[in-house]
Amino acid sequence: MYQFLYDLIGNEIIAGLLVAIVPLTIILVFALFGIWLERKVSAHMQDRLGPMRTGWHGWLQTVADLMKMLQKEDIIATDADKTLYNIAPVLVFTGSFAAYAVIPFSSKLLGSEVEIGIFYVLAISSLVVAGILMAGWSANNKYSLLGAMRAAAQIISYEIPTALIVLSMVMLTGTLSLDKISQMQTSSFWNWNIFGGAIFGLSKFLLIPFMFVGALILFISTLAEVNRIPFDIPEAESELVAGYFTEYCGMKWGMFMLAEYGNMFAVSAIIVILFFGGYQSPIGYFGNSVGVQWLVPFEQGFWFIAKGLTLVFVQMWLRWTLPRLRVDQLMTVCWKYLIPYAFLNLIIIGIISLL
Amino acid sequence: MPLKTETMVLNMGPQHPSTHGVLRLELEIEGELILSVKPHIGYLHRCFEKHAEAMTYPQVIPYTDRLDYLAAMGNNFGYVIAVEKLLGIQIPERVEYIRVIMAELQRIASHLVAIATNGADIGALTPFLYLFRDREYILSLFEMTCGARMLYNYMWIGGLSHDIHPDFVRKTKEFINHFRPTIVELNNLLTFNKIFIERTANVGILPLDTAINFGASGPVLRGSGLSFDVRREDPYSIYNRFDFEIPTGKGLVGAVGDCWDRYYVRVLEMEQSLCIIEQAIDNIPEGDVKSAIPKRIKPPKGTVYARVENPRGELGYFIISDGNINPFRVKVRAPSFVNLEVMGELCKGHLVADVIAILGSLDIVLGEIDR
Amino acid sequence: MKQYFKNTFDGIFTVLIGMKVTFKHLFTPAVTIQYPDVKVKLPERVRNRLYVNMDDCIGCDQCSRACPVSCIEIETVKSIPGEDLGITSNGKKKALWVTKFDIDIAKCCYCQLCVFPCPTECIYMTDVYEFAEYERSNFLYKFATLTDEEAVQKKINYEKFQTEKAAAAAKSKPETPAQTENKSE
Amino acid sequence: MKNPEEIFELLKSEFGNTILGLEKETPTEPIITVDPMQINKVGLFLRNNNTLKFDSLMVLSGVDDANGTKIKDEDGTEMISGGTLSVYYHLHSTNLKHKITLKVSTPRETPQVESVYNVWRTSDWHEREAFDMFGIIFLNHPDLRRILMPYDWEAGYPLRKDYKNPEFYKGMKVPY
Repeated sequence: MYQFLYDLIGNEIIAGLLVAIVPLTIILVFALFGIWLERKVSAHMQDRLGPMRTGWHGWLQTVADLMKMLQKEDIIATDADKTLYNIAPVLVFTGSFAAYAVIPFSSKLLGSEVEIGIFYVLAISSLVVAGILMAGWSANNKYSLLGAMRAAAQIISYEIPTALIVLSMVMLTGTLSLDKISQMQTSSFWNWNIFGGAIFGLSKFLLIPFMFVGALILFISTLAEVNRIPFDIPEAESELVAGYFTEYCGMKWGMFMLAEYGNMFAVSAIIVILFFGGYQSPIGYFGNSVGVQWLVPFEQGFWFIAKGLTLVFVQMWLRWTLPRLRVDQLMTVCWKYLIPYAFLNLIIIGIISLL
Repeated sequence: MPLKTETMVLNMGPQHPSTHGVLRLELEIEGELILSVKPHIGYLHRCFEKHAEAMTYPQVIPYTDRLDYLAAMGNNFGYVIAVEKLLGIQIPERVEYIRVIMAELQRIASHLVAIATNGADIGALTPFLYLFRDREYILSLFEMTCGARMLYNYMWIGGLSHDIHPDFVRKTKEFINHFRPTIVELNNLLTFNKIFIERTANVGILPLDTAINFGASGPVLRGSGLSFDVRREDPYSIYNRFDFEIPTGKGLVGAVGDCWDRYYVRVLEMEQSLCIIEQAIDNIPEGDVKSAIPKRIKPPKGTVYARVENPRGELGYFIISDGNINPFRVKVRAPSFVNLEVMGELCKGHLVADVIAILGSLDIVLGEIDR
Repeated sequence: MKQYFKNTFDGIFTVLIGMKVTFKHLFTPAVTIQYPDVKVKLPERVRNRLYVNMDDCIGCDQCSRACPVSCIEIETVKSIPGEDLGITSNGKKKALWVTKFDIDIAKCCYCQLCVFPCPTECIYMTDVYEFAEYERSNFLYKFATLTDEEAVQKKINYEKFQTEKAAAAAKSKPETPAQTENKSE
Repeated sequence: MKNPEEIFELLKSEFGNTILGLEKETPTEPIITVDPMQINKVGLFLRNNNTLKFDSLMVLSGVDDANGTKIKDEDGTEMISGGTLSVYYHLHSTNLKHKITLKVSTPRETPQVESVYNVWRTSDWHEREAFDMFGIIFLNHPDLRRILMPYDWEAGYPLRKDYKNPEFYKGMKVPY
C-alpha cells in the first residue's frame, strides 16, 4: 500500500500521510458504528428499542451525538493543570490509534509490514496508561484521581497475561509480524491457530484445547486493558461517577470515547489475527473460484471486519450481563488466576510444539 | 519510621449516582481503605411532623404517602391502623383483604426497586431493566384501582377510597403467572453470578446482637439470621389467617448477615408475598368498602403506637391525640432512619466500592429518613 | 487447591448462564413504546388534572376545606332574592354567586380528597397529564365564570340590598319602642 | 411474656421512687413515668434483667406537652412558659415478645434528660432528632448536634408549639 502510493507520488511524507488516513477513517467509521451498535445491542438485550428517532432505527444517532459534542463548550476546571489536562485525551487517542499501524486488514491494505508487529502493539498500548494517569491527576478531582490510580494498576498488571499468551503464539508460529501470522492460516478454518494452525498429525489435535484456553485468557485480559465491564473499574459509573474523565466535556470527552472504541476494535483485531486466521476466509475465496483476482483483497477485508465485529459484539454482550469486579478482586483474578494459567499454557504449548 | 500518609476525606455527597437519594457520606479513606463513614442527612427534610399537627386526621394520609415514596401503601396502612386503634372502630372484612393484597403487591414493587438498584450499583444494568418492567405491571394494577401510580392516598381511616376494579382479580393472577418465571431468570442472571457473589459475600457483615442493639428491622435484621417479622410477631389486620414463612439469612454464600444474605432475603420475600396474594385474592368477601368510614374523626384523648411490616422494615406511628380534629403529635419510626445508623459500623475496613454495595443492600429511602 | 479450581469453573459457568439469559432477551420483542407518537391508554379512574364544572358548583367550600395543601380559593357573594341563578344538574337551586374559584395546580398534590365531599360532583380529575407551562403563574387556573366587573357588580347590589333591608327593619321597629329610632340612623 | 402492670410492680420494687407512676386511663397503652435523671439505670436494668430482656428500643420520641401558661407578647406571637417537654421510650423484647412504654418529663426552660446511648445504640440518632426538634439536652450523648435541620440553625426548635419561622436564613427567604 505504502510502496504503491510512494511510486505514484514520489514524496514519502505525503504517501505516509495518505497511508495513515486509511486506518484513521476506519477507526472513525467504526467508532460511530460501534457506539450505535452498543446502544442497539444493549437496548434489545434489555427489552427496549434504543435510539429510533434519527433515521431508520436511529442509525444517525451517533452522528447527532458527534455534532452535539463538537459544538459543546469546552469547560476546563479552574485549578486543573491546564497543559496535562489538554494533552491527556490526545495521548490516549494516539495510543489506541497507533496500534492500527501494523494491523493487516487484507493482504493489500496492511499499513507498514514491519517485522516486529505484535511486539510494537504491546508497547504502544501501554502508552494509554500514561494518558489516563495524566487525565486523572490533572483534573484535580478526588474521584478522577481514584479512577486514574485504579486504571494504572489494572492496565499494567493485565499486560502480563496478554504478553504471555502472545509469547506462546509467537513461539508456535515463529514470527512476530502480524501479516505472516495471518498468511500462515490460509485456506480453510481448520488451519486457524485456534484449531492448532496449519500443521498436521497428532500435535494439531493436542494443541486445540490449549488454544481455546489461550484465546479465552487473551480475551479476558484484553477486555481488562480496554476497561470494559466486568473490568471497568477506572470509570465505574456507580462509584466514581465517571472515573478519570469526570471533568472532561465536549470534544475532549469525545476523544476518550473514540479511544475506547478504537481500542476495542484494535484488541479484537489482535485476537482475530492470532487465533481466528486474520483476514483469511474460512471457506475459500469467491474471487479465486470465479477467477476475478482483484476481488480477493476486498473479500479478505470483509472477513477481517466481520470477525472483528463478532468479537466486539461479544464484548458488548458481556458488558450488559455482568456486574463489576472490585479493585482487589481484579488483581487476584489477574495475578492468581490468569498469569498461572497463561504460564501453564505457555509451557504445554512449548512441549507440544517440540513433538 | 513508616511513611507519613494523611487520610483523604472524600464526600460521597448529596449528588452521587448511588446514594439512593440526597444523602451525604463523609468517607475518611486511606488509599481505597475506609477508616470511618459519617452519614449526613436532612437534605430532604419536609417537616412532615409539623404539617401533621396542622392537618385533620384524613388530610395527613397524602403526607404519609410521601414518607417512603417507594412503599406508599405500607405507609398509609400503618397510619390508618394507628388511628383506627385509637378510634376503636371495626373494619369490614372486604377492606381488610384488599388492604393485605395491596400491601403485599407494594412489597413486591418496593423489593423490585431495591434489588434493581442494588444490582445496578454493583454494575449489572440489565436486571435493573427487567425488574422495572415487572414493576410496571404492579403500578398499572394500582393505577387501575385508585388512579395513581406511586402516591395513592388509597387507604382511608375505616375503609378505602375506591373499591377494586372489576378485572383487578384477573389481572393480578396474570401478573403472578408472569412474575414467577422472571424470579428464576433473575436468579440465573444475578443472584448466583460469581462476580455478584464475589462483590457481596462477606461484605458488610452485620452480627445479630449489634443488629438488635441498633434496632435494625426488616430484611436488614432478617439477613442477620433473626426471623423477626411484625406480621408474625405482632399480627395486625388479618395477617394471622395466612401462612407464609419468614426467610432469614443462612449464609449460603458467605458469612451470615452479609450483603448477599440481605439481598437474597428480599428475593425470597417476594415469593412469600406472591403466596399471600394467592391465598387472599380468591376469597375477597363481598361488602361496601366505605361503610365504616366515620363522618367526623375526633379520636378520644390518648396515645397509640402501631407498627407495620414495611418492605424496608418496621414502620411505626406514635400518635398523641388531645381530643380535637388535628393530631397533637405524630412521630414516625422510619425503618431506613434506623437501618442507616448501622452504616457507620458496617463500612469500617472495607473499600470504597463496598460502601456502595453495603448502601445498596441496606436499601434506604431518604424520604422516610428525613421526613 | 480444590477451591481454586471451583472458583475458576464457577466463574466461567455462571458467566455463561448469564450470557444465555441476555441472549434470549435479544430476540424477545421490546416492551417500551415510542412516547410522543404512541400514547399509553390510561384507565378511567386516573387522577391527573383537576376540572371544575362551574354550572353545577354551588360554592359550598367543601373542597377547599378538604384540601390538605389548601390550593383551592373560593369567594362567593349571596344573591338577592329576586335574582335567578339557575339550577344545578341534579335540580338543586343555586343561592350563591361564585365570584372567584382558583385552583393553584402547581401546589395540588393530586390526592383526590376534594372530589369526594363535593355534593354536586362538579369537581373531578381528568386524564390530562401534559399541561406543562413556561411560567409558574399560568398554573393558577381560574374557573369562575363571572367576569371581574360582574363580580364587583354583584357585590355592590348585595351591599345595596343589605342597606335597604337594614333601613326597612329600622322603619318597622319604631311602631314598637320609640327610643330605638335615633340609634338606627 | 409480662403485661405492663407486672413490669411496673417489678420496677417499683427495684427502683422505689424514681419510678413516678403508671398512667393507665388514656386509651391503648399504659405508660410508666420515670425520673429523667435515672432513665439510664432503668434502661440498663430493663435490658439486662433476664425476666424482661428489653433488648430493642423501637422508637424514642420527643413531645412538647404545651401545658405551660400562654403569654402573648407585644407583636401577637404567643410564647409558652413553664410546662414540660417529655420523651417517650417504646421498648420491645425480641425473644420474650412483650412491649412497654416509658415516659420522662423535663421542665421546658432547662430540658435535661440522661442519654440511653450506652444501653441501646439506636437511640443515638433518635436523641439527636429530639434535640434538633425540641431542644431537649441529652447528657453524655457522644455528639449531640442537629440532625435534620441545618447544623447552624439558630432560630429555635421547630417542633415546639410556639415556634415561629425566621424571616431569613443566610439571606434566603424562609417562608415561600
